[in-house]
Amino acid sequence: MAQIFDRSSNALARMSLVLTGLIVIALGVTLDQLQRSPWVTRQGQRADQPVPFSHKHHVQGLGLQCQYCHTSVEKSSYAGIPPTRTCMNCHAQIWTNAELLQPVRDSWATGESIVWTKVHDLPDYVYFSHEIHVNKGMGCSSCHGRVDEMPIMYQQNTLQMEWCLNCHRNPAANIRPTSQIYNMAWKSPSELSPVWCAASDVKKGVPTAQSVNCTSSDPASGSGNPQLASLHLNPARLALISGAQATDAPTSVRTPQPVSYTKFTSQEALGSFLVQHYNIRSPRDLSSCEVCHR
Amino acid sequence: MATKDAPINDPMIDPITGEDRVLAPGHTFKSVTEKISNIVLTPHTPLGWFAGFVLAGGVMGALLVAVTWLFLRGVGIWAITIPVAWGFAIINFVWWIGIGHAGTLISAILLLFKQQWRNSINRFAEAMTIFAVVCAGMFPLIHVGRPWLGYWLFPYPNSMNVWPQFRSPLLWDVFAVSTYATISVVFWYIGMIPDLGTLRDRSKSKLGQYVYGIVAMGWRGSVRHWVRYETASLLLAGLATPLVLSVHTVISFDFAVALLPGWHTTIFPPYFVAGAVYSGFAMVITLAVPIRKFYHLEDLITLRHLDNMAKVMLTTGLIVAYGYAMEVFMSYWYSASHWEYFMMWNRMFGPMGWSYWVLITCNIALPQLMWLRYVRKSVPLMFLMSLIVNTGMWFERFVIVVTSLYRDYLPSSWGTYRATKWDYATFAGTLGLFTFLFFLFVRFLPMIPMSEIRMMLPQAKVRTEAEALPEAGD
Amino acid sequence: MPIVEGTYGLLAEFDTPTQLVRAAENAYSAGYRRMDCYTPYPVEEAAEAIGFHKNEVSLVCLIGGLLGVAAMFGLETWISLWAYPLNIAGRPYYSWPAFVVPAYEWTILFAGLSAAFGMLALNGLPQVYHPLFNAANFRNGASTDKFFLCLEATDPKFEPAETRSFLETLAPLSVVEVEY
Amino acid sequence: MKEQGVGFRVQGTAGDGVEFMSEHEISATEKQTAKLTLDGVRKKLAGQTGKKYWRSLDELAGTPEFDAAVQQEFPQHSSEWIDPVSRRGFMKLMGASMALAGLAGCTKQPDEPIYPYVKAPEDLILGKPVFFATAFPFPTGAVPLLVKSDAYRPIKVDGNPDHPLTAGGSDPITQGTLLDLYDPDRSQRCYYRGEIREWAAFLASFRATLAEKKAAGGAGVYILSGTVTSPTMAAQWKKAQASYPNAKWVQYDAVNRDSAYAASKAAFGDYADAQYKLDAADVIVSLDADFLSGATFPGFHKLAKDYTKRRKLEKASSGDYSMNRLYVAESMTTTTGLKADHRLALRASDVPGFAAALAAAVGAGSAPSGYTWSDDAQKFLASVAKDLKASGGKCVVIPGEQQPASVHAAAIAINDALGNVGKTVIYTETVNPMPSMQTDDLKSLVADMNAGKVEWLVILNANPVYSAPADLQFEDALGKVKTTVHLGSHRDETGLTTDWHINGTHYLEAWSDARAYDGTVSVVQPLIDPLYGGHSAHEVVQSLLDNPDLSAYEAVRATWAAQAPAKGADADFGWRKILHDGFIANTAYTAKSGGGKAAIPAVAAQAAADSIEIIFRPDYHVYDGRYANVGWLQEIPRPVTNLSWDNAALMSYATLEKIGASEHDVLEITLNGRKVLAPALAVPGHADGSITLHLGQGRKIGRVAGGVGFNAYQIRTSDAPLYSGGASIKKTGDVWGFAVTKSHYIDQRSVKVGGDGSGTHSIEGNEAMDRGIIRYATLDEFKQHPGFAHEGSGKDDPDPDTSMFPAYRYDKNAWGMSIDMNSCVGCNACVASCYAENNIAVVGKHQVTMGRMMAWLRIDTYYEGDLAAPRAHFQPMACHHCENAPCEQVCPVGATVHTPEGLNTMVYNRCVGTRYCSNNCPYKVRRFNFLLYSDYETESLKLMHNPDVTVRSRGVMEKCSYCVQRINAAKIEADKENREIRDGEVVTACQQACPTDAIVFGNINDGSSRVRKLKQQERSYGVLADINTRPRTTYLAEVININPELAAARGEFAPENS
Repeated sequence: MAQIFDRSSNALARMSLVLTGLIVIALGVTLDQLQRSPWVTRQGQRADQPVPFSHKHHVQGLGLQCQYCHTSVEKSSYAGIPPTRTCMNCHAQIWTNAELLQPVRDSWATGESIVWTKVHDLPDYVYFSHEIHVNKGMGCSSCHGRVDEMPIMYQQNTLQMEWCLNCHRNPAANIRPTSQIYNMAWKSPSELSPVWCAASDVKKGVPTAQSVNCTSSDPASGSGNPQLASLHLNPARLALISGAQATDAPTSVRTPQPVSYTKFTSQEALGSFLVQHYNIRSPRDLSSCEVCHR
Repeated sequence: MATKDAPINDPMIDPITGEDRVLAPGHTFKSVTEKISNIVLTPHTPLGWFAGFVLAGGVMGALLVAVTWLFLRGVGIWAITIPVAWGFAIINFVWWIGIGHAGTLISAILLLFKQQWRNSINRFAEAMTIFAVVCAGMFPLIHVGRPWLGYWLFPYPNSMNVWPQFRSPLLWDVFAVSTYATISVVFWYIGMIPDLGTLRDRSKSKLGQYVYGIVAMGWRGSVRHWVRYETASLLLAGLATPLVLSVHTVISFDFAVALLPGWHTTIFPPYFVAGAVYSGFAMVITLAVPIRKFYHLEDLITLRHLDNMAKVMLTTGLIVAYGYAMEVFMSYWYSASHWEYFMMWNRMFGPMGWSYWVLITCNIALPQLMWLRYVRKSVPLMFLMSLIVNTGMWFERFVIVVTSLYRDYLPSSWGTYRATKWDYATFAGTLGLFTFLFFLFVRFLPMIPMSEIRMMLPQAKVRTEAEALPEAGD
Repeated sequence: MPIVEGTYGLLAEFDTPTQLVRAAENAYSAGYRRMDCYTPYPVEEAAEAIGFHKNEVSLVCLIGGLLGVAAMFGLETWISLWAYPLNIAGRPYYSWPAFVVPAYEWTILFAGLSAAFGMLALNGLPQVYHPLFNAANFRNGASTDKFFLCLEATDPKFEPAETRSFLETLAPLSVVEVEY
Repeated sequence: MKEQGVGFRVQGTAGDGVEFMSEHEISATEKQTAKLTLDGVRKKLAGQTGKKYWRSLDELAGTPEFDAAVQQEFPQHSSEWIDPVSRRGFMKLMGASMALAGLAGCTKQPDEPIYPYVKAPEDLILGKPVFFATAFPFPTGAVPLLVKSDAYRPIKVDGNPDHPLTAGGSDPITQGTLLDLYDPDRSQRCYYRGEIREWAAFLASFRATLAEKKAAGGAGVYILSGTVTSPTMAAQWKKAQASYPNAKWVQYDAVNRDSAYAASKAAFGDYADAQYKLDAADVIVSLDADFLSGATFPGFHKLAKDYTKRRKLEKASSGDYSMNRLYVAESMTTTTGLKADHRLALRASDVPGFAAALAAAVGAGSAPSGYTWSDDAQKFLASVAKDLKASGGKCVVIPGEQQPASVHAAAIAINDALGNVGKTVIYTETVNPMPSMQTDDLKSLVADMNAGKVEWLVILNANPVYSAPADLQFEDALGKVKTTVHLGSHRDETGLTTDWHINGTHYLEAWSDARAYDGTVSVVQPLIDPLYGGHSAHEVVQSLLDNPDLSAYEAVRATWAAQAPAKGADADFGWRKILHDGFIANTAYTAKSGGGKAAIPAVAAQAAADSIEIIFRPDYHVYDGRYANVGWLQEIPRPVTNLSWDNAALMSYATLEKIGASEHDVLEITLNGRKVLAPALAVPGHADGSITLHLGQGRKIGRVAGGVGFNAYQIRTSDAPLYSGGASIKKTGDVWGFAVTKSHYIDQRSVKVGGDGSGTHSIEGNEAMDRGIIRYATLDEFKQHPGFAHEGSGKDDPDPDTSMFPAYRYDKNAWGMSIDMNSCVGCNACVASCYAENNIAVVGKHQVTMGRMMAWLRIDTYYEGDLAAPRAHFQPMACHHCENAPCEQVCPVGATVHTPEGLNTMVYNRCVGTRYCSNNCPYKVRRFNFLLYSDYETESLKLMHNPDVTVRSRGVMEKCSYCVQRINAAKIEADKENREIRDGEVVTACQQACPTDAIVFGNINDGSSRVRKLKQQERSYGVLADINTRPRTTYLAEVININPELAAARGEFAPENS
């Protein structure tokens, strides 16, 4: 009587053993990739919006300032989505009967909101504040990418915890002069395009923006007054700061005088300089849980 | 010595030592092989088996319902609360793990000590271990508030860049229990390979031949294989021994590492292990007694086995008793700590004092009866004993978990604990699951290791020329 | 694998381990090397007889164990010092005493698994097809109560007729030729 | 509403930041918020009521418009993403877990829509809270408030720190009014005989009636209201009376000030309020006056603050501690009594006699005849009198609100005789602009109703059907009135009986004004458009005037026009200042000239010793029942009894034994013919022979209030509204389960451990002493042993460096808290505030009974000594943020870790819920979501949530975070300005609410911070610090100022102890 199994089954048995191992490994790798995939993170996906609003056109084309629409980005954790009124400021005059803008006009007429789909959507247990990032030299484009080159808005980065931590553990890698916050085209300094910075003598109690001046044109070359690095402050905030500072910083509103400028040709150098002069908290502080989760 | 007047014609008594035999005389390779393999290979399943199987399945149903409701509503369906945030779930977990210990102990430690009598019981003791660990392993998962996130306890690269917290005894549990489960299964399976070969060769049905053939991996009994096989088994035994000791030690850390009076104790590891073995052997007896009756295995699982196990239980039981005594001594006198003092007073005379006395009765008082040869030799009494000890050991965990928690440091937060029907359903359910698996095991796998029984037969010895040649064959 | 044809070897069946061991010894001293014994339970003497003395399972096991301890302790150290150092209960980042336990468990896990799978691998299992299974008496007895000695055809000294007659001298129950 | 200026302040964090005024169109923004929030919803739901209403609200919840509203309301609506899952039940949950499996916790979320404004209000910065000043009108005087508003949703109510009277303190009821605003059971619309009507329809018929009644001078038109607190309302009525002289206005609150008014009328010829200046008093005597337990006592905030000012043990210039001494003679045990240095338990009916006797003893009257006192009472009386006389002009006697006029008269006489008037007590005009004897008025009203004289009865913000004295049978009388109207925020017992029901406004929804107890006027400004389009009483009353459509806003503004001067061209300047400040400066009452010459009326004969009296008291939290539907107030355990939900028949252990009942037994209490069923509960220190029933429970309506407790009004009659003797008690044999959060373990008295073996002690209390959890000394002992808190075994804190590991160093900020046990009066304000700030869930009676209350902060009450006459200690208990946190070490996933600033932070979204941390927490301050406790369905409650705090989902551990959201807000402000956080810049919710400054929070590394200084005091100790947890929260040990004549020192350094 014949054998239960034929010759080939030996090979088969061993193969299957090896295969099981491989499958397990493959599965692990897949899941690891999956959790970071755009399918999960929405990275680079373009949600369909009621109005195909083009940041490219408005920012690059028309040169609108970020804050023209995102008004509270310096004042609040929430950058702000423009009300219909903001659109109508212009579109009451131009493109008044463009097909694309119908939803805007409807909203204006009916008083119902334009219903956008959130592109940068953090989980609800994550507390992110635009306010502090913008004030401490984190440029829009560092997180949102070249918005001025996006006909349709999409999410440039994964916005996952590991991505946040990358920067929180080493802010120097991304920090830039506060004067360059809204500069979409900002590039880290290099031999070709160096940056000169000077820290003003007053440290304590001066808004980050005012404690350091940076310029991309060599101040020594007498090319005139270096543009002052400072976020524009509305009177209210100035008042608030000065008032709050009444005791320990009477000098806050005084425009600091540039002193000796230092030349920076690399992001590392500039980064560590700014981290020091902007009083950025230590990586250990920044990567502590309660910073983002409460 | 009762041997003298022991009836010479009693085949189960060894006339020389006067002890019960580990194995009835007159068996041949073939007879033992057939006796054991037929239980599995017989085409017609006994009705009793079906009855029990269905019953166990039914009880297991309770578990399914309870767990479904649990996932639906949350752990709040149990009685746990603040301050008693751990309840039945952890109690059962520790209890089952404890039971799991006997199997490995018998197969590993007794193997190292070359105890022959282990052979006939080690296979199903190991099976018991695995099923107990299955029941135990379930609890840590379902008892957490958000079970669907249980995988966060394992270290794996993730997009959050966060990792488990290795200072936590619970995390140690994860590794201890998973390791224990894995090693036990491997040990069990390796041990079964030769017998699976036997089943393959003896099976009449094509399906049987196929299935057993695959799992037997083509074992053919080459002596070269045997040698490596023996080494591997010995190594596994050698590894399983420290493992089995470590597992319950680690479990005891869950309590010992915490700073709660009644938990924060250095004596926990040793007496947890002893307790585990204690309850483990009790469970082996609980299983062995009905099995040997039902499958007429009296000549393979003899009174000698019961006797030996009873002695092991006595020993471990005394270690446990010593543990309790130490606890009392330390908290009342040695520690000079108010917390300890109050804890022990409250454990004995507090509102839940009854549980402590149940524990003392079942674990210490009654088992002393096993000093009597009469009790050790009486199958029903031993069965009863095993049940008592199992109960006692469950209450030990109850006392440790609940009566330490419900009145701890801050009097304002004292509370109480009253189990809900879902607590009971879950516990009963695991008993069902356990028996369910066990029924499957006895039906489809050799519950007694044939190859090892063969070794025990007198004709298994290789004789030298000096010895006479009359060979017992068939 | 290439299909091998012809004779695998000659299989002698014995009734008792003693006979088997004797036979094996004789065969060995007669200069046969490519041979194996098959028994329903471990018979060390037989292994000795055919000159099989040491095996590598222990070594494999040791390596596995070392691997396990290194892996886990390394992981723990990396996590708590570099990956995400956190102040837990005011304990130092590198709380090595706490790391011992998981490392210990992994030592045993890795050692155990390598011992088991090492053994199977060294035994060339799984090997569900084997020429010997062609011999009916082998299937019936080898895993129950019979003892077999197989002299394999690949042995230089193997010579069907001679070998058979040689085996006959060892008083076996039977000698059968095993085909591939 | 047009052109309304609203001053508001932008604040970095509460109490800090510069204030500036600006104007903006509240009308416009209100329309905006309304449009985007509840308007649409309201339309959709029109015509649906009760359950159906909520069901359809649920259906709505799915629709995008609705999410729109919520999203708009919640720029950063924070809740664990899992919430919709847990809402939609098992299948979804399983689906979610599938989705989760393999993913790293961060899961694929559904698309979230954004709903921007169409026209954004100018000075709205989404995500930045704005603080508005307003006031909470309460019968005993308004509580001036500073309300935190997020996107125009009031989300936190707190006292106005600048107010001259309260200076920022608040109380549980005030905190609870926030939830009252968002109460889903609030009345949604107007009804006429059960059918929905428009407000206009009511106005039409009301005004028609008025027109025809005008001739008769409004005869037959009656208004019945709760205690009037608004001067504007009074003014409106005054005007109305000109044209309707015969119309009548009756005020009735079940808990009123009739006794005080009667006494003052007798003494001064006119109604007067007594204001006590406790900061000037060395000796304070309370005659059943519960002035430390909450807003139920007039002027509570100020009294509590002043009382504790003299117990902070700061050395005065004289080198002495100038500590006051408090004597309390009371019936029901109260926090006041438990804070007293000496307390005497007296039956309520004995207090008048005692008061008279005391008056006699200090020479202000003659002793009552036929009163016999126990030895204790006599001793007490004698030494109190002695102490009083010794400190004439520097002492004060306070009569109980729930005591008859004679006690008040006695108090007036005593204070007068001791020359306290003008020093420690002044008498002023009444806070109530139209004071009256309410019970008498109600009697005559009912008489008129029965006589058929009443044609129109307009009931404003009152619930007489529920709370009127039983003997008046108000409901029957109501049937005899032609037309009855009820205006109220809830459609309560009365609202369901009357012909008309008008859905009223909450005080945060409508304009009004009110006086604080010192008379200072606050304008009540609304923070949100009426959620359900309700109407305020002002609108109804205005109908009586010739300009019936004048809005409440205009009416109020008109009233105070004189106090709101223009500044140059800026006509609104004064008005804006008023709104901004939250009060009108210098409007406090001045003292009446001339002390009262009170003749003490003869007191009734002493009740038989064996008779049992019933005492009626307002509930600490739900007051007379008006807040019975506020979940927080029901759930937070009452002081003293620790009873959460329910009310009970409260009595002493002796009385309990005497009537042969045990706790939980349901008793049938019969009081002259009327019966009520009440479960028995023993209270340590309660006067024997009397049973206290708290009013306000046993409501018929409301998903919270319904079915809670029993209605004590059933046996309360108009002739004895305060207490009444001659009750008969019968056991029914039924048993009632209480939700008592701490029992005193009388099931097992401390015979074996601790105590004196008498078995009359609370084992809990004894353990607290033995374990050094409570540490206190008498003043003398303190002077001899300033460091007493650290003397004795188990009371020393281990040195951090004895550890095998080096201690973690906190070099920058190190947050810490110090709690003064001397100042804590156990009023629960902090607990309620914590609920509001941290979105803490209400779990309901059953869960509380199981011990699953979610309060992050609780007030532990320990009873020391014989439970018949105990000394008690209040200990606020929240997470101690231990530096060696036992909870952190055992968490397997690192969900609770230490921050570099020493916070023990809980990361909800990382928690898997092993509950190990709770087991290992010696303070048991961790709370676990055993089930899905957070309410994700009820939309109105969503509006209330604090957007800066995660709403915890099921299966997650939570605990006090030191209000980390506030710390982070302050950090961001400070970092923007490159400075350190200033001391006092971070104020925790509990600290903010505390009326007595018992809680101080700050940076202990900052040498100049208050908390640092407090922690350096020798009295400062850490609870359980000897087990080396190194808690960041420490306590200042209690010091009591006992009268050596009355008691030997009780502290552990007393001669007999040491």
